[in-house]
Amino acid sequence: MQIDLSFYNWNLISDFVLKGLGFSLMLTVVATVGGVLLGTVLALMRLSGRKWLDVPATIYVNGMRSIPLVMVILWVFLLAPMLIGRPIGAELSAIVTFVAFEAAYFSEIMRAGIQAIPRGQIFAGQALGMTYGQNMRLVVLPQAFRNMLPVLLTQTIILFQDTSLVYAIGAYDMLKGFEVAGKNFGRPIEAYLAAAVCYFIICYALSWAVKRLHRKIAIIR
Amino acid sequence: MIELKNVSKWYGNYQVLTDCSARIGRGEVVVVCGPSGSGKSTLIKTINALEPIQSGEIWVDRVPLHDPHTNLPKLRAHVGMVFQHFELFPHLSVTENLTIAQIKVLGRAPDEAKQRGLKMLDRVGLMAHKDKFPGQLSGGQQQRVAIARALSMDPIVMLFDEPTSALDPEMVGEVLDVMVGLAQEGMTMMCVTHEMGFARKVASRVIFMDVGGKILEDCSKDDFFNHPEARQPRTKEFLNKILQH
Amino acid sequence: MIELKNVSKWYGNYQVLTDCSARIGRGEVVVVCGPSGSGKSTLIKTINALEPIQSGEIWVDRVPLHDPHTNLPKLRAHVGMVFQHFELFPHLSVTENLTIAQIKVLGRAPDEAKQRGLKMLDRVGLMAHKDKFPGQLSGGQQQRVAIARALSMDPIVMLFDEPTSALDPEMVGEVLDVMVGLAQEGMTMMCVTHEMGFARKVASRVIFMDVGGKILEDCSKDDFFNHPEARQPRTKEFLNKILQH
Amino acid sequence: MAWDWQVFCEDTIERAPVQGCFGKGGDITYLDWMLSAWGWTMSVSLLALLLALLLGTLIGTLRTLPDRPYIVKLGNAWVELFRNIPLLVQIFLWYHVLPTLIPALQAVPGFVLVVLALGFFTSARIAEQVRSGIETLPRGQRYAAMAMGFTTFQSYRYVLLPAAFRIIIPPLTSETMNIFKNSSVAFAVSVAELTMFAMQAQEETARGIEVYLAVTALYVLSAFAINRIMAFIEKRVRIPGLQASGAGGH
Amino acid sequence: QTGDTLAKIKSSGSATLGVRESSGLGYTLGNGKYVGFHTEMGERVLADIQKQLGLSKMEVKYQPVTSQNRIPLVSNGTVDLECGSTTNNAARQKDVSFAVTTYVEEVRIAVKANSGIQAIKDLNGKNVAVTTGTTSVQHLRKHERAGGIDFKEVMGKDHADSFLLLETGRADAFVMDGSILAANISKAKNPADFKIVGEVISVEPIACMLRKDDPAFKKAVDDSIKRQIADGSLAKLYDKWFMQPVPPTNTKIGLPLSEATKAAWANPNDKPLEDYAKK
Ligand SMILES: Nc1ncnc2c1ncn2[C@@H]1O[C@H](COP(=O)(O)OP(=O)(O)OP(=O)(O)O)[C@@H](O)[C@H]1O
Ligand SMILES: Nc1ncnc2c1ncn2[C@@H]1O[C@H](COP(=O)(O)OP(=O)(O)OP(=O)(O)O)[C@@H](O)[C@H]1O
Ligand SMILES: [Mg+2]
Ligand SMILES: [Mg+2]
Repeated sequence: MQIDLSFYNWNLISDFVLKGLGFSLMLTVVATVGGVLLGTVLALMRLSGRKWLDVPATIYVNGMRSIPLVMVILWVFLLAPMLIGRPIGAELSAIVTFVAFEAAYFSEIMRAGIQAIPRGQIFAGQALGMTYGQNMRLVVLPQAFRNMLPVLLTQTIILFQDTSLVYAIGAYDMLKGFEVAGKNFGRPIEAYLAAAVCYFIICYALSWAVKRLHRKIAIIR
Repeated sequence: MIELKNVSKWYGNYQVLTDCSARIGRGEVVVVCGPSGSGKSTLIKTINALEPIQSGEIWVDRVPLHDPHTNLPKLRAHVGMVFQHFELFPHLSVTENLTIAQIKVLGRAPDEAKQRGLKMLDRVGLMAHKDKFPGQLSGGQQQRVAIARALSMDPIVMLFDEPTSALDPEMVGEVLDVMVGLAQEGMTMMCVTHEMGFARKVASRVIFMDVGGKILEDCSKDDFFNHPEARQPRTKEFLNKILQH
Repeated sequence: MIELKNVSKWYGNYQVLTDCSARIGRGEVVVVCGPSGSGKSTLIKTINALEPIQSGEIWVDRVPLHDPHTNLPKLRAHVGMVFQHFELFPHLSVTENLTIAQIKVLGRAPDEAKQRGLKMLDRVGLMAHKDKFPGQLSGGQQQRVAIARALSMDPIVMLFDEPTSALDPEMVGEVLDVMVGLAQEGMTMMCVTHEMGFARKVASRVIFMDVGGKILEDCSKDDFFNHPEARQPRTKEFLNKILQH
Repeated sequence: MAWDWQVFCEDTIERAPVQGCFGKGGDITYLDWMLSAWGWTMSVSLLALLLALLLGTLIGTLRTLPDRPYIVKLGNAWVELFRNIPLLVQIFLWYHVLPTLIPALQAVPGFVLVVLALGFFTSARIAEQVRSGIETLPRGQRYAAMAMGFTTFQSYRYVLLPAAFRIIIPPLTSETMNIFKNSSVAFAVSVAELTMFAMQAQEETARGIEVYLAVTALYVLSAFAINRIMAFIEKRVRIPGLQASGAGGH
Repeated sequence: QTGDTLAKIKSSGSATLGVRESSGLGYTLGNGKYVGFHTEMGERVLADIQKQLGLSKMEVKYQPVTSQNRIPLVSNGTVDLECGSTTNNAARQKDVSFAVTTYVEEVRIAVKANSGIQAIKDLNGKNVAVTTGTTSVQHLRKHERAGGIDFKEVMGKDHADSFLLLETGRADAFVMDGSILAANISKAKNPADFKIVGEVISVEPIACMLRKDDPAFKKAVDDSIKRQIADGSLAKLYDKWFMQPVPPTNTKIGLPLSEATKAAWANPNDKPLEDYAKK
């Protein structure tokens, strides 16, 4: 089978892929920021040592982590309208789902990061008279966040790849762009090859940037 | 200044402090020593309320720590503490380490905080390193910054937990020198250390603890070093071991 | 037994060993000291070929380490090495730590290995702990197991890299006692340490290194301690600092 | 919306209710079908897991070899290649594109391809974990092993890998749970696993909620089982006197 | 959920049309443009409704749907009218309503031109591609049992995947709606390599889908479709999308209007699939 090179042209990108890429990137950014924030809260709940905070957070995190993302996407999409009494669009639904889902993963990362901070650091903050909130905000979280940055960003790259699962509720991401073009032009193989190359370039560039960034902002030890 | 009355503490079923009582008056320098695991670190942490106690009473500067209504952060702000592993904040520069708690906890203006912090830094002889990060300093230098950090909060008492035991032998001296200086200026100090040279030089009293968190000895420096016949057997054995090499 | 000739080593552009030469004869006990970062650990590692060198020559028991055809694992099996942080294998019990290399490297039968290992364990006084895991032992006990582990391989020479500097002061003694015993029995030893008491007691020679990996002094114990006037200024300064407290 | 769990007892041809819910004589009910789909999910996942563990360990180990820059580069390339392309795209490449380059692959059933694709994809992640597990071990452990006379292979076999694996059990657990979830891509290559069942059955029966609920429950059950098994392993191999998290450092 | 779609459209001044991104009856040209026989018909229906409501301006929002989400989307109110390629069957009628049938799909077999397969009976022992999440699988199963033939189902993730299975030889036949088969063949690199053969395996009424229990809206939709049938514009639309070159590739699908569709137009109705099977 030969490859139909005429399939690769600017129209493919401009008409089909760009819109999807935009959505994928938007979803990735929003879900990362939202997920890290919510995940940090969950992590703090799990580390609080108070059962009434710890148990719900643990159930939430482990529950989310044992359901395939595509199922979560469907569930939010199907159930959210029943709960709030009116339909929510696929895009909004996808955003809510991704933030809620990724928070579970980010919370595990942040939890590991917080736990890796030597206890002495927490004592030191306390000994200087800091309250719990000040200690977290000024001492623990900045360090945990920096130490975990590579892992957080690796998760973000996975997240970027996972945005393709919004196909289940008809939202339009980058992979969908390639797929639709492939179908409507009858050139699926060409489309998937292009998708593989695009994803590889974007993800590889991201992980390269992560390494650079980390070297730059890593805590000097 | 500091008073402990029948303090006991358990980790689960394991008792780390047993009925500890002691008084430290203004301007006294008390050295705490004893074998590993005897609860020295725990004792000093309870004085700063970093570890809760299950029974007994502790007053610092006449404030009762065991009272749930005490504003602990406020009290701790004026109790300086120096840890074995320095515990500088690695993500902040030396100057930031010195000022952050002054600004956020004491509510000082940044300029004022900086001025005070740098004065203390100068005092420990590290002015040249004010813009470095902790990771760029040697252990001895880090520990001196940690002392400056505690001092810049205007502490009424300083607690030290084995401040030299994580240091290279060559750097022990520079930290001890700073501590001797503090003691001679009349700072109230409580210091967990095995540096008997330091104890001999500046201690007013020596407390010896044994495993199980019992205070076996609480006597003057002179009694401790010069009257072994009046000491408990366990104390003598310990002193022998650490003075032997 | 050991001979170094003009050994130099770089990490990237940074030279950690500069033109080091030394000889250690059978039965000699050589103590290496010097400030932090002077390359003491590196030097001792190159003698076991754990770190490659970029120039110079090293012989151990007449085997040239710098020769690419040398079977390094075979040689290392008979060079005992004890590290600052013990480096017992945490997932293996004490007995397994003692026997695994005997069985897998020397090819001894498990029974024979066990017998030999336990004999060494007994020698360091820890027979009662043979079924524990390293994490369940105190630092001093772990370090003695590490010595027993090295001894059970029937080493022709023992290398020590600051074997007591990670230990609680009370436990330093028990490890040093074992080492003194070994030295007195005639074991060839090379030992990085700042325990000057140990050096005074058993060293035949003292090597002093300075930053940059240069050997500044290589002289008899007597010259080192009792003739400061013949020493380099840097050596004197160092000795002053670590003997001061 | 009313529940209608009866659908699981209907046969898949006429949608007639079947007594006892399990089909007889060649007929199958939706329940039969779902259980067999679960079986496929399990088979794909477990085989892929096995492959991923073997390959991941090998490649992760190779990436930590001292003084072997080319092998390390090769290992890095493997990891970058397999983790930077979405699994769904990889599976498509295995199924449709590679066979046009290597005709022999044409005859390979989808099941094998999905095990390969999922296994390779996951091996990249496991390799990353194995590498970081080995690298968090104190450097002295490697020296100690070498100083005992172990060869490089023996050092890894007896010292570094056993210790590293204990450290990385938690992330490995996550990855194992991920394999089960990721196995849903198998539906793209005609393996009749749970996700395919869900999509097909909800289409045929129009009882989407019930079908998705049942399938989600099975996924959760599988993940939970894996979680428990790994927790059991973690407990079994726990080193006395050492917390797992503290194994790393001095 | 609002029970009254017409009121909702009137008050919001917009209507949401559910469309397909790649099927025989509706697809996208990218950039938010949706076209195809059924899509365009849906637009005309909405235009009629706009007239009926007397709205000077009405915005038509397009919501792409998939097999998995179209029913929830319609029943939860995201989509007002779905004109894709949805089969009207009894099971779905529990959740949604259907407008009158606009097209009768005939399920056929696509094969390689040189394969020698002519009818269902030739499929014995062959690999047959079908698409996950479609009803053709069920029909095939019934025939398998009734005719005593034995073949292997190979499930494609979507129609393009299933066709690729046929193209690459992993499957010997692709059983699917005739319009989809024809569209895929027309876009293949060598359309002449494939042909559609065999008896009609089943017929499926395709209709626009709307929310249940909204008779006023259903009537408005039905009236519009009946008007389009009556004045011949639907037939012209069919000709435009199936007999003339169509974008994006400008190839002809070439699928003449079937007798079954003609019959449905002659007598507009919303009977489900099951009623067709009885005949
Ligand atoms: N968080 C904890 N949970 C349980 N046990 C603890 C905890 N912290 C300390 N311990 C135990 O309490 C005892 C006293 O500990 P502490 O750190 O006060 O001893 P120490 O005298 O400072 O010893 P060292 O000289 O080793 O610092 C030890 O046996 C220790 O194992
Ligand atoms: N792997 C490495 N890469 C780069 N530099 C290194 C490495 N290992 C050691 N060094 C550097 O080499 C120098 C000598 O290190 P070495 O550990 O031999 O010193 P040392 O005399 O044993 O010091 P210490 O008393 O702190 O153990 C130090 O400056 C150190 O930073
Ligand atoms: Mg302590
Ligand atoms: Mg060293």
